[in-house]
Amino acid sequence: MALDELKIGGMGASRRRVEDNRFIRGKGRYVDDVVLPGMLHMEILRSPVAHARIKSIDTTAAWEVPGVRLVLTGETMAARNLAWMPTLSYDTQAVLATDKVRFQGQEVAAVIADDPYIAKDACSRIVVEYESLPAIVNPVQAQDPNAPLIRDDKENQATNKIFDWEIGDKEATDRAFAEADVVSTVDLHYPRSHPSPLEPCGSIADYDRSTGKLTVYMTTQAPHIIRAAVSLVAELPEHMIRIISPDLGGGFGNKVPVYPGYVISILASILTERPVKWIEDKSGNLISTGFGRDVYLQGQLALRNDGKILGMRMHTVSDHGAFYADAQPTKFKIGLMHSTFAAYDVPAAHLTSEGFYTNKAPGGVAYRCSFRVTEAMFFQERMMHAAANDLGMDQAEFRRVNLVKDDMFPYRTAFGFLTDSGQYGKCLDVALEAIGYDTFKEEQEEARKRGKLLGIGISTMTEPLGAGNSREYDILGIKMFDSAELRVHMTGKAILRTGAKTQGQGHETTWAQIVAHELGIPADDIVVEEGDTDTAPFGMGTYASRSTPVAGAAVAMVARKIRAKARKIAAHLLEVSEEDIEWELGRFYVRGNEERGVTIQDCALAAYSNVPDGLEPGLENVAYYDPPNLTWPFAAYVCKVEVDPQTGVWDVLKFVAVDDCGVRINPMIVEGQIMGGLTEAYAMASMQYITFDEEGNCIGSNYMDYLLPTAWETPGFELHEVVTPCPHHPIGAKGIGECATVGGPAAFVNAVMNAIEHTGVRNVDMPLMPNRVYEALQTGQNVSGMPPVKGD
Amino acid sequence: MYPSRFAYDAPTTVAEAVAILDRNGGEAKVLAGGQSLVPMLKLRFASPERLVDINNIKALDYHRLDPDGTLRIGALCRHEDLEFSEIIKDSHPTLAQAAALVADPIVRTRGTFVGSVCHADPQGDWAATMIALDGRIVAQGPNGRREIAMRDFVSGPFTNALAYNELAVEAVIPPAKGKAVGGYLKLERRVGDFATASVAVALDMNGDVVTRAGCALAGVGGKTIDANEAISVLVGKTLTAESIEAAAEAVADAADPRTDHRGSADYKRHIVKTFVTRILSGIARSEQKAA
Amino acid sequence: MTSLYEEVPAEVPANVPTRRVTVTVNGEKRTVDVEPRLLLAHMLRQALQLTGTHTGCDTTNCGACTVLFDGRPIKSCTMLAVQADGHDVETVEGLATASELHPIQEGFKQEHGLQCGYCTPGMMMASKALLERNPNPTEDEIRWALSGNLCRCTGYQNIVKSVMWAAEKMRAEGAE
Amino acid sequence: MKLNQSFEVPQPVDQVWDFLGNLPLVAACIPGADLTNQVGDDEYHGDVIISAGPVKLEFAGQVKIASKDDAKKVLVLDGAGADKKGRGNAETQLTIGLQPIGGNTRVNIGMDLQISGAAAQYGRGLVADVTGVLVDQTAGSMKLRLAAIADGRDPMAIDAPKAASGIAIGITAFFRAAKRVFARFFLPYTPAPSR
Repeated sequence: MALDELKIGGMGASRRRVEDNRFIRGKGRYVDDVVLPGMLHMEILRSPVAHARIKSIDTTAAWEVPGVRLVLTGETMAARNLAWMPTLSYDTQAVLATDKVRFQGQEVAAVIADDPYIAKDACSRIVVEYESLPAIVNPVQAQDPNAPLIRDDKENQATNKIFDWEIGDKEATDRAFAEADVVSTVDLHYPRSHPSPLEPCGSIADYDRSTGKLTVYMTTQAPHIIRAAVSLVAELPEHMIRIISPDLGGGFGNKVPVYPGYVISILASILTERPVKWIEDKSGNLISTGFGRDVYLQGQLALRNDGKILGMRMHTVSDHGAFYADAQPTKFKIGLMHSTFAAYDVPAAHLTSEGFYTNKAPGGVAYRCSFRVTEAMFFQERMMHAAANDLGMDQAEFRRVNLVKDDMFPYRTAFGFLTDSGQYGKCLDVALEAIGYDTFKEEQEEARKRGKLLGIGISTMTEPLGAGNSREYDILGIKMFDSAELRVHMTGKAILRTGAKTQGQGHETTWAQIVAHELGIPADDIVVEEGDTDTAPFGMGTYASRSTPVAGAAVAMVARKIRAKARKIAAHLLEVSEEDIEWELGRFYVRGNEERGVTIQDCALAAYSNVPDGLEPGLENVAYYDPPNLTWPFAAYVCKVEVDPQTGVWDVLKFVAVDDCGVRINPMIVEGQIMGGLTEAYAMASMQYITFDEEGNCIGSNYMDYLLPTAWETPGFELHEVVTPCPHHPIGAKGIGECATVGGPAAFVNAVMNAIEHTGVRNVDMPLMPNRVYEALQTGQNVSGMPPVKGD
Repeated sequence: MYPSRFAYDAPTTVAEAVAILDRNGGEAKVLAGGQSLVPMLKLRFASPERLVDINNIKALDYHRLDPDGTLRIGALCRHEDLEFSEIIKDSHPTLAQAAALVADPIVRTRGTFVGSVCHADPQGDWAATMIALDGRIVAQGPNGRREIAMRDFVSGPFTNALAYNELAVEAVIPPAKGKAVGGYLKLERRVGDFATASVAVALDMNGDVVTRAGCALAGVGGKTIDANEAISVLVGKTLTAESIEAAAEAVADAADPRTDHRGSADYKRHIVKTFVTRILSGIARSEQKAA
Repeated sequence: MTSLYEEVPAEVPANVPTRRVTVTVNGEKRTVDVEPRLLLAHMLRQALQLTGTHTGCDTTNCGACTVLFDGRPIKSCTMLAVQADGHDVETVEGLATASELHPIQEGFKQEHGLQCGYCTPGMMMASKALLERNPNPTEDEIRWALSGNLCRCTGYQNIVKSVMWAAEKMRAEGAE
Repeated sequence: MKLNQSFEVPQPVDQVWDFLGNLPLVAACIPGADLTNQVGDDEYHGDVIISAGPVKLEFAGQVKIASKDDAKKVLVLDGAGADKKGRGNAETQLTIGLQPIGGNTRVNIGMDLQISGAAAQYGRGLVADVTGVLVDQTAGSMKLRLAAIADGRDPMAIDAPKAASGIAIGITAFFRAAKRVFARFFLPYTPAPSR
């Protein structure tokens, strides 16, 4: 008489979300909703220019505004050694500018006042004299020998280059190209984009001199990392810092880095001894916080006439802005870019990377992906598309030939990753079947006759999710494990805490389902809590789709520890030896006598009331999970579009997504993640980018110019599933939150290109805005969003 | 984003409003729907000393047809009122089509027709339709009313012909000579985007002959482009492939676009030509059906 | 927003005129002294502590601050608090009764129409206005009506389903 | 952002060149420009008000003669300023070249304008649109004023560019600048009737 797992909201149940109960009532609690007694408000004055020396800052008039309590400049910060802070990539970033401003929107001064209106008034009264310097707005300019040195603050920084990095086997790759029948080439730019959660960043710092305790409410996806960073920057002892990350209005990677505003609000609270709230406006968010992408992707495939890939070469040139501030595993300078082509059987590969400083906002964050995997997979699928065309081979067939086969797992990629499992071919077939791939070519021909341009695009992806095993992955030296703490109360109800931090993924719902699956405690009896460093066990936070692969695994492991102890208690209650105890969902019973059993709830009560001798009371535990490997979900996305030849406007006729993310804890939530991800993929392919003019003005500093798709443009998506359980994850799950953002863009782009490549055009850079598509159609020439970049 | 300080009046009559404007010698700005002005206040591009909120002048909340077919749109008529208006649905196709394309649905519940005409945004929709329809703006000043022909009303980017002490109280659209046909097309990258290019066409037809032709463009010049003269090549003609081609060419020449991240000047000019052709061909088709 | 319990700046500038406005919010008369420049969204959030209304952008694009003003949806960050004097405002907090949720709220939960929850109040208020005008909307009509509200998480597909769900339930209730 | 304007005037090159030699007068031709004080030879502090509809930007800065080629008759002015409310910075190089055409003169004005800050970010091309009008008006204003000088009319009678023409300029600012200019510049030609 085991419990029905679906009835108790266990694994596989599309359980409605518990967090919704507050959100739909307008009772969510985001940072800006928090009000503390005596709270002051902070506004930041930002640089209007992209590159300039600061000649003087006059704050006199600002101090005179009634209601102003404090005005801070770089000088004030410098006096306390806070003018600069370390970034998550071993660089430094200005908190408030002292010597120069290095990008438009950089923090120059801050005003703390009774209300934000007054603070804003005072900001506009601060007079800053700038001596303007030439602005560097792309890596080409950055490499110019006569280019001004952006980071003249750093010792041994003679140029604007941040790093040179390479991985792979150059010799083997060169040999492969020597043997190739055909060599295919692409030259792409993945434009600068911004994760742009609707809620901007903000913080409320509350320093209590009497206790020496600093409490900070903060929009952060990684509270514990922030606590460590704050402890380093502010030189406060870690146990005196409490970071609380309440409800987050989306994150998508934007809320991982440490931002100057956080640090300034902390100092402001220390100086005023009052809580200080800083809530960034949308422009501040778009022009100063972590953007994504902005990298040139150049590559070649060595091909045999029969379609077999022999080798792959890739070169990336990335624009990191004025400070190298995007978080990534220490070992890898350009994130996990070398996960490219992990889905295909490629014998030899070589990747070289260059990173540059420019007069743009710092970033290159993992925007809804696992450290640059979006760029890696976009390159992979645009490369595959070009190669198939160069071979004169069918797009699907070319992929089938080269996809890693089911019997090849675990598969070691040319760059050394070990992909764990998958049914790549099956996923592709399901997608092609659903979109009607077989009949498309006739459809396309027939439409051409009527002057209509149809196109179809295929994209497959796999992504190294769940960074990661501590041998390889750390940030600032902190290993990338994660944690869970479970406390089962006397009545069998429980509270679960993890080191992750939900931003809409629904942890409060799904974590409870994992516990229900492991212990048979109904999900509704388990409350989940995250984001408070004083109560949550140490964890690395939520980004790079690591929650389910790492924290989710920790949840399963801690539940198993609890079950192990409960088994001892059960044996005691049933007066048999532990070896004679059997487990079924929610219940222990005596082997051979199913009637004689006790529920997990009985054991919980006994844990506090009737413990066997020698066993410590209570039913609580903590688990730290260090994943043996990354999880490797797979997806096949196929898109069908129609392009209007007169205007270049394109519409999605159908989009099919087949995702294999292993075992699905909550199918409803998994599908929600996929649809959300596909929408961001569509956004990047169609309209969402941030560009700069030659003076370094950010064109895209607000939602009038930085375009996010609405319900009207966004196409519908048809979802299918394939399930290959993850062999090394305790519940067989893989990450899913980002797959669609990672693999989606190439499907849209390949489809549009397929519709217009009869003109001879090979590439149009994203976003595929009507004017670019039209120009390509007219000229048959490639349309690049950015200037050319030097090759290998 | 927080506006800087301003004084605020909410008069209930036009006379009061005009008196306040007059008293403040150009330092007061009129607040109607506020869907352009309030964002500018928040960004602090605009920091007027005083706002004169006309939303309490209930007498201005109307749009109606005179017996002779003249359409009158009061200064408090919201975009949405026109979007769902039974009055203009058939009689004014150009307006009806534009109504649904202004900004986004939530903005349309608040923003006003006359307000956006006065705002004279080079990328604005309504000013273009008004020029194409040869409309007039009724301005009330301290010394009474005057009517300003739309072609003289938009005098530059975000600039109109109103004196500082004048309030635009009504937009007037003259009745069609014969049957009114027309259309409005806008290339926007997503709902709520400002027009990359948009085209307003309004024709009066006598049978299958064009008796009056009006056209104006948004997004393709330093101000709303008056293309009435260009499209007048259609007057006295029927809508044929040839006449449509000629008109589209002429209108495209009237455009004065600038190359920017929305597209090259040539592209925008091409879009204008394409849209004019599409609107006119659409009219031709439906006229044939009708006949 | 002066109150007996709130400190005012030491020197209040003489030129700061505040106005007393009385607004009926979710059926309850609320009176506040505001500066003319105070945005309606800020009055709701700060003075009235109705923090369900969010502000997501500066430029009247995102719609997170959508509330019903005399029954019509408006972006409360693009309206002055003084303009609400004597008018009716309905916010997300007014949707549910003590005993039960509004069908739109149920719909969003049932069809997973939200993730981070930040755009949700605005989405629901815009949906309410739609369903009051059009009790039986098509998918396209819903997408069109919600095109003034941005969502970054859900991809809209489930939001459309949520509104469909609510429409059906409201029609059924109406039929009873 | 580069903007060009060219027009012909019925005056000989030298006379026009003299005109250009006087910065305040040239400035007086720029709508909304007001030279507040002279800080050195050919260097002035001044304001420029650019306003369109509800938008009003007030730039304060310096303008000076960068180069003056009497032989080639090319004058280059450098201006730089910042909006008084921190909404943007502007740098501009104004190149005015003269070529004789018979007894007449062709005046070629080239303006290279660099705007940064919010003004450029949110501008949506507003700045470009407005500046286009501004350059046209400067040219027109210059033309009128040259004509006035030539036939000794009272240039004060010349209207400032009208608000209706795209830019609502600081009329008073204009006249203040003009007065100073005429006091110094016109006396040699013809006694200012007003005095």
